[in-house]
Amino acid sequence: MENTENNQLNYLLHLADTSMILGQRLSEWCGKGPVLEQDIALSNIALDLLGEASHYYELAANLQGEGKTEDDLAFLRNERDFKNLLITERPNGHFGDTIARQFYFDIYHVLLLNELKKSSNSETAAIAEKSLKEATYHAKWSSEWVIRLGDGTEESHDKIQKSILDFVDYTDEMFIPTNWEKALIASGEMPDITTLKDKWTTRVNQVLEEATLTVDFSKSRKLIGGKDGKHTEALGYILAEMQYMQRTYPNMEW
Amino acid sequence: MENTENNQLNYLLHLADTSMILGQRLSEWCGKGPVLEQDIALSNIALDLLGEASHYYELAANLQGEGKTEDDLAFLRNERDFKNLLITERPNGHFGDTIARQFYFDIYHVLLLNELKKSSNSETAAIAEKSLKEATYHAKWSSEWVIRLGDGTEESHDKIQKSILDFVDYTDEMFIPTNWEKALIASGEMPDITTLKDKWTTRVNQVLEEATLTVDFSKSRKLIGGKDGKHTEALGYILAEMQYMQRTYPNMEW
Amino acid sequence: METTEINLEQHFQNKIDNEIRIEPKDWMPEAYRKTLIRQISQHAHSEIVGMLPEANWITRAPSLKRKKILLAKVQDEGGHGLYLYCAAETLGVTRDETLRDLHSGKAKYSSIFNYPTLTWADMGAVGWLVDGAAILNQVPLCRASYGPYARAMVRICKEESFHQRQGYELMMKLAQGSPEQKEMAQDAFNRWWWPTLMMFGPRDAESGNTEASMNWRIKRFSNDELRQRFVDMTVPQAEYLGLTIPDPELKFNEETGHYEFGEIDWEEFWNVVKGNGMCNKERIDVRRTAFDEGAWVRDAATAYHEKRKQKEQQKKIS
Amino acid sequence: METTEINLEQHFQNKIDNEIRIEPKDWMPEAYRKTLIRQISQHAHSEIVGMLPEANWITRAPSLKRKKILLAKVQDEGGHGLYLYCAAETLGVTRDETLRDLHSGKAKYSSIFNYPTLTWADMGAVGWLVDGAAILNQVPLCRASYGPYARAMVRICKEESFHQRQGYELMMKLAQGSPEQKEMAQDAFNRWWWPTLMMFGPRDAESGNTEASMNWRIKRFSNDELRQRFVDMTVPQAEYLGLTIPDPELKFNEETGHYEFGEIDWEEFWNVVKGNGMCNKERIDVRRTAFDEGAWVRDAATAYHEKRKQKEQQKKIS
Repeated sequence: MENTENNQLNYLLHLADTSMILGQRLSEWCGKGPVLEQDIALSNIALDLLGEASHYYELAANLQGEGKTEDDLAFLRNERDFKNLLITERPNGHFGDTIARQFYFDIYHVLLLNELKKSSNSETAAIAEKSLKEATYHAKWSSEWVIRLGDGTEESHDKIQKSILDFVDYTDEMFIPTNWEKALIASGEMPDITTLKDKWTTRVNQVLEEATLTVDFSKSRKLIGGKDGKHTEALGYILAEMQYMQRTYPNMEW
Repeated sequence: MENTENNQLNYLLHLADTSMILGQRLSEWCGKGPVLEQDIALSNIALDLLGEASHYYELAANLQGEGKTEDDLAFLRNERDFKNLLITERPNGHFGDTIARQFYFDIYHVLLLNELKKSSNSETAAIAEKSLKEATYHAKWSSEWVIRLGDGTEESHDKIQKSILDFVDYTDEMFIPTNWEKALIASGEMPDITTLKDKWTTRVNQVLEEATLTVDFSKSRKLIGGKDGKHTEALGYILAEMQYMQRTYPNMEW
Repeated sequence: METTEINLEQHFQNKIDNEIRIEPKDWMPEAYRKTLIRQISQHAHSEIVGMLPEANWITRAPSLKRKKILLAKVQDEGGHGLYLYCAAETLGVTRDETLRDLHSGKAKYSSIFNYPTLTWADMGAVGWLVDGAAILNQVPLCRASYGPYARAMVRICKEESFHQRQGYELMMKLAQGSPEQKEMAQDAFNRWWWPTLMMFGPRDAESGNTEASMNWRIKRFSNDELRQRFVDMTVPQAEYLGLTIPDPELKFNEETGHYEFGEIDWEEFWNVVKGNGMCNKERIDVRRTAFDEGAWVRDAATAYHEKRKQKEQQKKIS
Repeated sequence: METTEINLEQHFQNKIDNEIRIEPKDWMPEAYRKTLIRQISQHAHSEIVGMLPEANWITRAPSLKRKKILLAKVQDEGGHGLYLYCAAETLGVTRDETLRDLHSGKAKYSSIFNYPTLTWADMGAVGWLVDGAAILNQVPLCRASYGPYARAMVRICKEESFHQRQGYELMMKLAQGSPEQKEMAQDAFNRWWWPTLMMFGPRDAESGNTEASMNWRIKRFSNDELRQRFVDMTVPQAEYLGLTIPDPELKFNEETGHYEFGEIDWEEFWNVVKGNGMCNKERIDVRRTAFDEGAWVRDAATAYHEKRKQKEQQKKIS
C-alpha cells in the first residue's frame, strides 16, 4: 500500500471524500435555512462541493483502473476507507455551527486550491482552477457571516463564539500530514500543507478580529485520523443514509 | 395477494413490524434517558418488544415457507413492505413525547394481546400470553409517567399535554381495519380490532383524568396507511440505519 | 369622488381588457389587490413548502448526478419562492407577514405537498406529474394582468419545464431498469396520479373566485379545462414509459379526442385541504421551526447592518 | 481525644488487616472515605459513559439476536452504574453531586471510552478486550474492604464475565466469517489492543495512590501485574481467533512463562487522560445534555411525589 500510485489514489480520494461529505452535510440544510436567501446559499455551496467531489472521484477511478465509477467510490466504500477531513463530517448543529465549520474549511480550501492549481497534473490543476473561484466565493460568504454573527447581537456573538471554539479541535488535521501525505509532499506530488498553517491562521484571525471573536489555537485538541480512515462516530450515520439506496439496490442505473 | 394465507402473513408481519419499529425507536434512547432508572426502563421495554417481534417474524417466515429467517424479514424488506402502525415510527422527541406515544400504544397492546391469547393458533396464543405480561407492565409504567408528568410541575403538564395531543392523530389506525384485516376478522382469524376502540378510550381517559390532561379525540386527523405500507417520511430513515449492515454485507452470519 | 372611483375602475378594466399590464404604482381595486396577494403568497408558500418532500431524498439520492440534479431543483424552488415573495411585496405586504400567515395556518399552499415522498421513484413522479401540472397552471399566468407576477412566472415556467423533463427522465431510467425499479416507478405513479389531478382544484361547478379572476385576467382557463389538458398530455407519456394508469375508467374518446377518466375522490381532496393529510402538520412544523430557530440569525444580520450604518454616518460627521 | 482517634484508626486498620468488612456506619479515616468516594464515583461514571460507545451500534446491529444482546448489555451497564452510585451514596455523597463533578470535568472516568466505535466489530472488541480488562481490575475488588463496594462488585463481575464471553463469541463469528468480516475483526483488534493495555493505568513506578490503597485493601494488585495477567490471558485467545497481535515485539518468554510486549505509547495515554481523546468532549456533552434535558422530568417526578405526600397527610388529618 505504500507505493506512489496508492498514495496518489489516497490523495484523490481524500480530496473527493472531503468535498463529498461536507456537501452531504450542507445539503441536510435544504429547506430548513434561517432565511430563504441563506437556504439557497447553503445549497449552492453544497452543489459546488459535490461537483468538485465528482471530478476527483473520476480521476481516482481512472487512476485505479478497475473500471469503477464515481458512484462506486462515493456509495460503495466503507467507513474505514473514507478519507475526508474530520471537520467535514461533524454535525451541522445550528446555523452558527455550520458557519464556523464552513469558515475554517473555506479559508483552508482556498489556500489549498491555490497550490493545487499549480499541480503538474493538468487534470488536477483544472479542477482546482475551477473550484478556486467557487471556494473564494464560499470563503467570502462564510467570513461575512462570522463577522455578522460575531458583531451582531449579544446572543449571536455568544453563539458563534462557542461554535468557533468548538470546531478548533478539528482544524489541525488540515495541516498535519499523514505518512502517505509526507511521501507525496517529499516527491512534490502534492502541496506542502504544513506551510499553509501560518497563512490560514493569519486570515482566520483577521476575520475573527473584525468579528470581535477570540480563539486560542494552542488549546486545540488536535484531533486527527480522518485521512487515515479513523473517524468520529458521526460518519457511520452519514454513510448509512447516503449509501442506503446503492447498498439496497446494487448494480442498477439511476 | 387477497387469499387467506397472504392475509395471515400480512397480519404476522404487521404485528412483528410494529413491535420491531417501536423497539428500534426506544433503543435510540439508550444512554440518554433523563434518569438512569428510566433509561434502563426504556431499554427494558425495547427488549421486550424486540423479543416479541422476533417471535412473530419466525412464525411469518414459517408460514411463508421460503426458507427465510427473522433477520431476512426485519432487515431485507423495503419501506413499502413494512406494515407497522404509523405511531411506532414517529420520532422520539423529548421524554414526554416518548411517554405519550408509548402510553397510547401500551393500552392498545394490552387489549390486543388479551384477544390474541385466545387465538386458535397455539403459537400466536403462546406469544401473546408471554407478551401480555410484559405489555401490562409497560402500560403501568407509561400510565404512571403520564400521571406524574401531567400532575407534576406546570412545565411538565404543558409539555405532556402537547405530546398527548400530538400523537392522537396516529391512534385511530389501531382500530381501523385494512381490507385484508377485514377479511381476517370476518373469518375469525384475528381479533375484531374495531371493538377495542371503546375500551381503549375509556382506559386512556381514566389515566388522562388522573393526570389532569384533556384530549378531544374527535379532532384526530385519523392518519392511517402503515398497515398497507404507506408510511410517514420517518420510516425511511429508520430503515436506512437499521438495515445498513445487512444491506452492506449481504449473506453473512453475525 | 364617486365619479373618479368609477373612472379609475373603468380605466383599470380597460387596461386589463386590452392586455396592458398593471404595475405596482398603478391604481387597482382593493379586491384585485387582495386576490393577488392571496394567490401570489399561496404560490410562494407552495414553492417553499414544496421544497420539503423533495429535500427529503437529497441525502439519500442513489447517485452523485441525481443528488446534484435534485439539490439544484429544490434550490430553484427556493428561488421561485423568493421571486414570488418579492412580487407580493410590491402589493404592500412584507415577507414576514405572509410567512406568519403560513405558520399560523391562515394561508394555504398546494395540498399536493401534504403527501409524503416514500421512495426514490417519488422524485421522478413529483418532477414529472406535479411539476407538469404546475406548469399547466402557471403558463397562462405568464400573461397575468399584474406585471410583477407575470414576469416572475416567466422565469419560473422556464425552470419548471426543465425540472419536469428531468423528472420524466428519472422515471424513464426506472421504467427501463430492473424489475424492482419498474415496480418502484409504478408504485410512485399509483400514489401520485390522483393527488396530481386534484391539484387543479375542485370541479368548475364548485369552484368559487373563478369569475372575478377570469375578468381580471389572473385566471384564463377553468380547473376542469386544465385538468383535462393534463390528462390528455400525461396519459401517452405514461404509456410510453410502460406504466399502467391507476384508473380502470380511463379511456380515449375518439369523438372528442380527449381521455375520459374516473371520478376523483373529492372526500380525500377536501380532507387534505382541511389539514388532515399525512404531512400537513409536519410541513408547517418544519417551516415554523426553521423560522423560529433562525430568528437569532436574522436579528444578528439586522443589528450588524444597523451598526454599520451608524458607523458610516459617524464617519461622515467627523 | 487524640488517643481515641489513634485507637479508632488502629481498630479500623486491624479490621482491614483481618479482612473484616468496613460498613457505612463504621468509623473510617477521612482519607479512606475520600479515596473510596473518588474511586467508586469514577467507576460509576465509567459504567454510564461506557454505555455510549456501545449504544452507538444498537440501532445498526446486523441481526435481531445481536441487537437484543447488545441492548441488554448496555442496559446492564446502566444497572452497574446504579449499584455504584448507591454504594457511593453510603459514603455521604449524593448522585447529583457526583454527576455534577462528571459534567464539570472534575471527576474522571475510564479513558477507554474516549475512543470511538467505528465498526460493528468494535462491539466484539469492546466486549472481549475492554470487559476482559475491566474484570481483571474488578475481581479483586469483590474483596475490597468497604462492604457496599465489595458487594456491588460481586454482582457486577458476574455480569461482566457474561458480557466478555458474548464479546468473544461475536468476534469468533467474524473471525470465522467472510474475508470482509475477518478484516473488520482484525481492524477492530488493532485499534483496541493498545488502548486496552492502557486501561490498567500508568506503570507501577509512576503510579500514585497505590500504597495507601493497598494498605486499605482497596487495591490488591499493581497496574503492571494486572496488565501482564491480561496479556497472558488474551494473547492465546487472539491466536485462537486467528488474529494478529499488533505488536511486533510481542513474544513468549519460556523462562518466565509470560508474554513480553512492546512499549505502550504513554504520550497517547496521558493525552487522552488530559481530555484530548477523540471523544472526550462528545461523551461529556451527551451525558450533560441528557441530564439537562431531563431536568424537567426529574422535577415533575419530585413535584408529583410531594403532592401525593401532602394529599395523604391531609387525608390522615381529616
